[in-house]
Amino acid sequence: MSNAKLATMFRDVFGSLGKKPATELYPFVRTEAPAHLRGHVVWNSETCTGCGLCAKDCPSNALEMIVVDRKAKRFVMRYRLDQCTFCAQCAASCNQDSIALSHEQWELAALTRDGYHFIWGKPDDIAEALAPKSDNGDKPEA
Amino acid sequence: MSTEERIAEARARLAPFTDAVEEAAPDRLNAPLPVEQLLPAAAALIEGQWSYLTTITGTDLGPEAGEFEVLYHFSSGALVTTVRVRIPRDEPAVPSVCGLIPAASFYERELMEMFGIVVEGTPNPDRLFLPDDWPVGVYPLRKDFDPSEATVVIEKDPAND
Amino acid sequence: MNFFADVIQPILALLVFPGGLFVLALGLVYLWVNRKLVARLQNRIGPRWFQPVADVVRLFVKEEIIPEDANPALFVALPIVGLAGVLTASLYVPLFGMAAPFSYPGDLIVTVYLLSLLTLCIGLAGANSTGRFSLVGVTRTLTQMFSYEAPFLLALLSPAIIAQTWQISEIIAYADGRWLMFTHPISFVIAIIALMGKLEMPPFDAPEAETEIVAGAMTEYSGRGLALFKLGHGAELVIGVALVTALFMGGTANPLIWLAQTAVMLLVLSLVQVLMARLRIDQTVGLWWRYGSVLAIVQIVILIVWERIVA
Amino acid sequence: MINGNVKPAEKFVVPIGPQHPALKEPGHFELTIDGETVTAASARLGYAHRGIEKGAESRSYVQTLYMMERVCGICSHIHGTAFSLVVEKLAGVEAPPRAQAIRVLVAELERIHSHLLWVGVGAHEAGFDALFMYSWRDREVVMDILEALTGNRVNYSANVLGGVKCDVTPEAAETILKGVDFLEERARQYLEVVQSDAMFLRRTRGVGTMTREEALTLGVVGPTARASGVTQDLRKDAPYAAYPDFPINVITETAGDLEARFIVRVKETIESCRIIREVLANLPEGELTTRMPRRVKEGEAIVRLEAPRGEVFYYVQSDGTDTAKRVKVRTPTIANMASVLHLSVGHQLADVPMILAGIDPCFSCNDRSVRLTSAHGNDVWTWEKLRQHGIEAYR
Repeated sequence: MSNAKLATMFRDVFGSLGKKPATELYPFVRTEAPAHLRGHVVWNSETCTGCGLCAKDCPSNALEMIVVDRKAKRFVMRYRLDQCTFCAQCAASCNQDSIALSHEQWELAALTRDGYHFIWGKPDDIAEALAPKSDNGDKPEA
Repeated sequence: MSTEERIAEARARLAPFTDAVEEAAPDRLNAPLPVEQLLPAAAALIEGQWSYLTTITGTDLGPEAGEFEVLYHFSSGALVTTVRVRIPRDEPAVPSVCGLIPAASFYERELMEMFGIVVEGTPNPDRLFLPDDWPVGVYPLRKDFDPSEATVVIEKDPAND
Repeated sequence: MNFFADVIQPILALLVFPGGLFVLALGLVYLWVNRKLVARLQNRIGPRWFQPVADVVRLFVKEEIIPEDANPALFVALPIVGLAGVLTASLYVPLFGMAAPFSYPGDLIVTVYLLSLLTLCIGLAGANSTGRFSLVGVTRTLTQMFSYEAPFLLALLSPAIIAQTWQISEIIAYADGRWLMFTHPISFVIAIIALMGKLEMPPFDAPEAETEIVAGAMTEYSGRGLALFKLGHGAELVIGVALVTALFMGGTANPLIWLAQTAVMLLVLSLVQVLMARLRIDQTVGLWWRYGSVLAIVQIVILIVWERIVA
Repeated sequence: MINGNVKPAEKFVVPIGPQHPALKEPGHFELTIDGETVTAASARLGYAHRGIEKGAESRSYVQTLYMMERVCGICSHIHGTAFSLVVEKLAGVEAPPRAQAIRVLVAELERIHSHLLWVGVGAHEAGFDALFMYSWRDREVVMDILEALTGNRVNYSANVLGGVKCDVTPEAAETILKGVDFLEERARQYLEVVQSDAMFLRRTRGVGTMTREEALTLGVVGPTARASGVTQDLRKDAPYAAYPDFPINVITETAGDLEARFIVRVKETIESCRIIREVLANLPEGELTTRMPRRVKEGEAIVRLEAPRGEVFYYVQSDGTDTAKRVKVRTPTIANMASVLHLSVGHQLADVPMILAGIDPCFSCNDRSVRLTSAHGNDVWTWEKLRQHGIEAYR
């Protein structure tokens, strides 16, 4: 071992004594998430055309598009946060850019699943979509 | 050695066994062979460590076709030479290549448990991936695999407590 | 007969100060300092001050699981015996800058062997619990003990020879103000490194190498037994550091200086600990027998020759 | 199992895993030891088997892409890229040059991440925690870069079929370059450490030595093979994505021991830094995605990629629908696993975790059924019941 030396990391190690630890004090000190972070799904009902590609492509079946009335643009989106893998395929599949992933809502841990089930849409659309068997002829799409 | 030269070399090595070597892609050769010729062909391909066995892929052609196809992928540089062996579904067996390529043991174990193909003469026929209590005779990668057959039995083994 | 001096004082010394509770508490503090220093040297934040205390409390509260094949009495008794050994050793070592409460000719040898009692108990405990990892750990613990024990004793022998006594208090009286670490540098270095071996600190942590044998001999210990071993380990750290400090760093001092001395010592231990990769057990043994013992003997020979020439 | 009575005449078997501090992932090894020397070794895998190959037969290509990213937690990008490339090949579509360059960029960042992680794990197995802590501290830098670039720290999901999702803005390039400079400087420092630290060399030099002949016979891949002097790197042998435009230097060592494996990986980190700079300096302009048909025409395709751990092999058969007929994944770890069993024999027990770590094993890559354990004795779960349970639990 001709080139062997003892304590090759001395500079790093000794230097750290006077340095601030690299540990992030997460819950006490929050750093801002980068702008491209993939967090909670955000749906824009105004621009949505109800094509359902997002739900079709979702690898974890976290999204469900219920079309109440396509002509009147009455759509209901069901989102299961606990199934979502935050892959952003829905955003990539959407031709209208109606879906985005938030970089602000990412601290999503909770003790129960209660808050993880979202139904988005206008209140009467939701009521109609969730009513057992709509009678206006439109079948809810899976 | 360029890929063209490698293709010529692979054809030359496989010439004694088949002349049906086809170029499936610029960097890929297919060599359908009868099962008896698998071992000599593999030996010819790896001779002098010209290529190595990348993996063994089992495919189920379906109950209607009544056959499995086992693909042995040999890589040499950018070229992949696939030796394709078809075997009947009701009596699926291939000879082990472990005598030539010891590293094939894991691939053969996977083939055995996933497709139920008998690999004759493989050094270790134990299960590799599937749980110990996976039911015997249920092969998950077969096309007619019925998930309900795979009941999961959890036995309480006093020795393991 | 003075009742207080003859009865109460020894009992207090044994149970509260400087032995007993005080050593246990100080042991936990030193363990924390060690962990914190290691963490800071690795640019981490390290545990908060109460972490070792919390660990021990938690372990005491936990259910103790005794392996089926182990002898339950032995399983329970060994940690107690080991801890008792260490606490007894604390009575002969000057702690906190004060003279040791007990002293008699030859107490240095007794102290060193009382300290080894803990290692022996851990070894026996591991062998008793019959787990695979424990058994490998035991062979390693004992092998390591046989390798560092001789150099450690030889290293402590050099102050003893120069002071011409086996009694700690007398060696200290001789060492007072002389700082033997400068006149006996080889012994000092060997004593520190052997102490690390005794405490199973990296690079000598092969007996409890977590990536190989989980926790070595103590693998099967969970609740109270593990807590006692932990306490014993802390106390051993205090006593070992105090012993080396007293012998090589100018004898007894006032409590503040003693704290500073031991803190420096802990820093050195932590630095070495951080900078080294773990040695395999065969390498440990080789290191000690090939270099450690030989160097310690060389130091003693130098001392004796020096004595003869000076005398 | 652990508390068996051991009689002196019996073979003394030390089980490592499925839960063991040396393995951060589940795998089971049985080592027969004599004193401290290993005399036999066997392996049992599958504890993280998730049936991904079967799962791929019932999902659309788009959905499978994300499942493939989860073959491995550390090299998720390479699996995503491999699947995208193989499906693009089947469909006769080629992703635009900018997308290919970004794929390379993320792949090289991922390589730095993986190698730094491995240096830490390897050092930890040797009880050298300072190197472990520092290399993992520095790994945070590359993870932050990846998070800023792709949106997540581990499952980057940078790929879509036919391109990539994330773009590199000039400002982002600036940040990446700064981080890469820091990482290169650190990697050079680690190279110094793994080459010269006397205590660490005692644990790595001459340990787990694999000759070139053995390496070729055992069919090892990636840095493990390159440390034994096998010049094999698919980025050079069969360049994919944008590697034809950004040629790499293959790094090899001849010693074949653990030290060589450390050196190869750290040097590859430095090489990756160079490639990243080159990609950023010559990033082609243009679209990020191209149109990708949902149904892929009938056929089969093979793609081989160089993951941080070695060769990744993807074989996909399509039958003209939007679902694959057969997907075969061969990960580098399974190719290297045989070498661990071979090399362990004759070594000290203390060296086995290091030899195992030496190939950078990834068990989740390796195992690609569901098991539910119940504390109440025998319990039979049918798949239907299990599915029902899953549905209930996630309602």
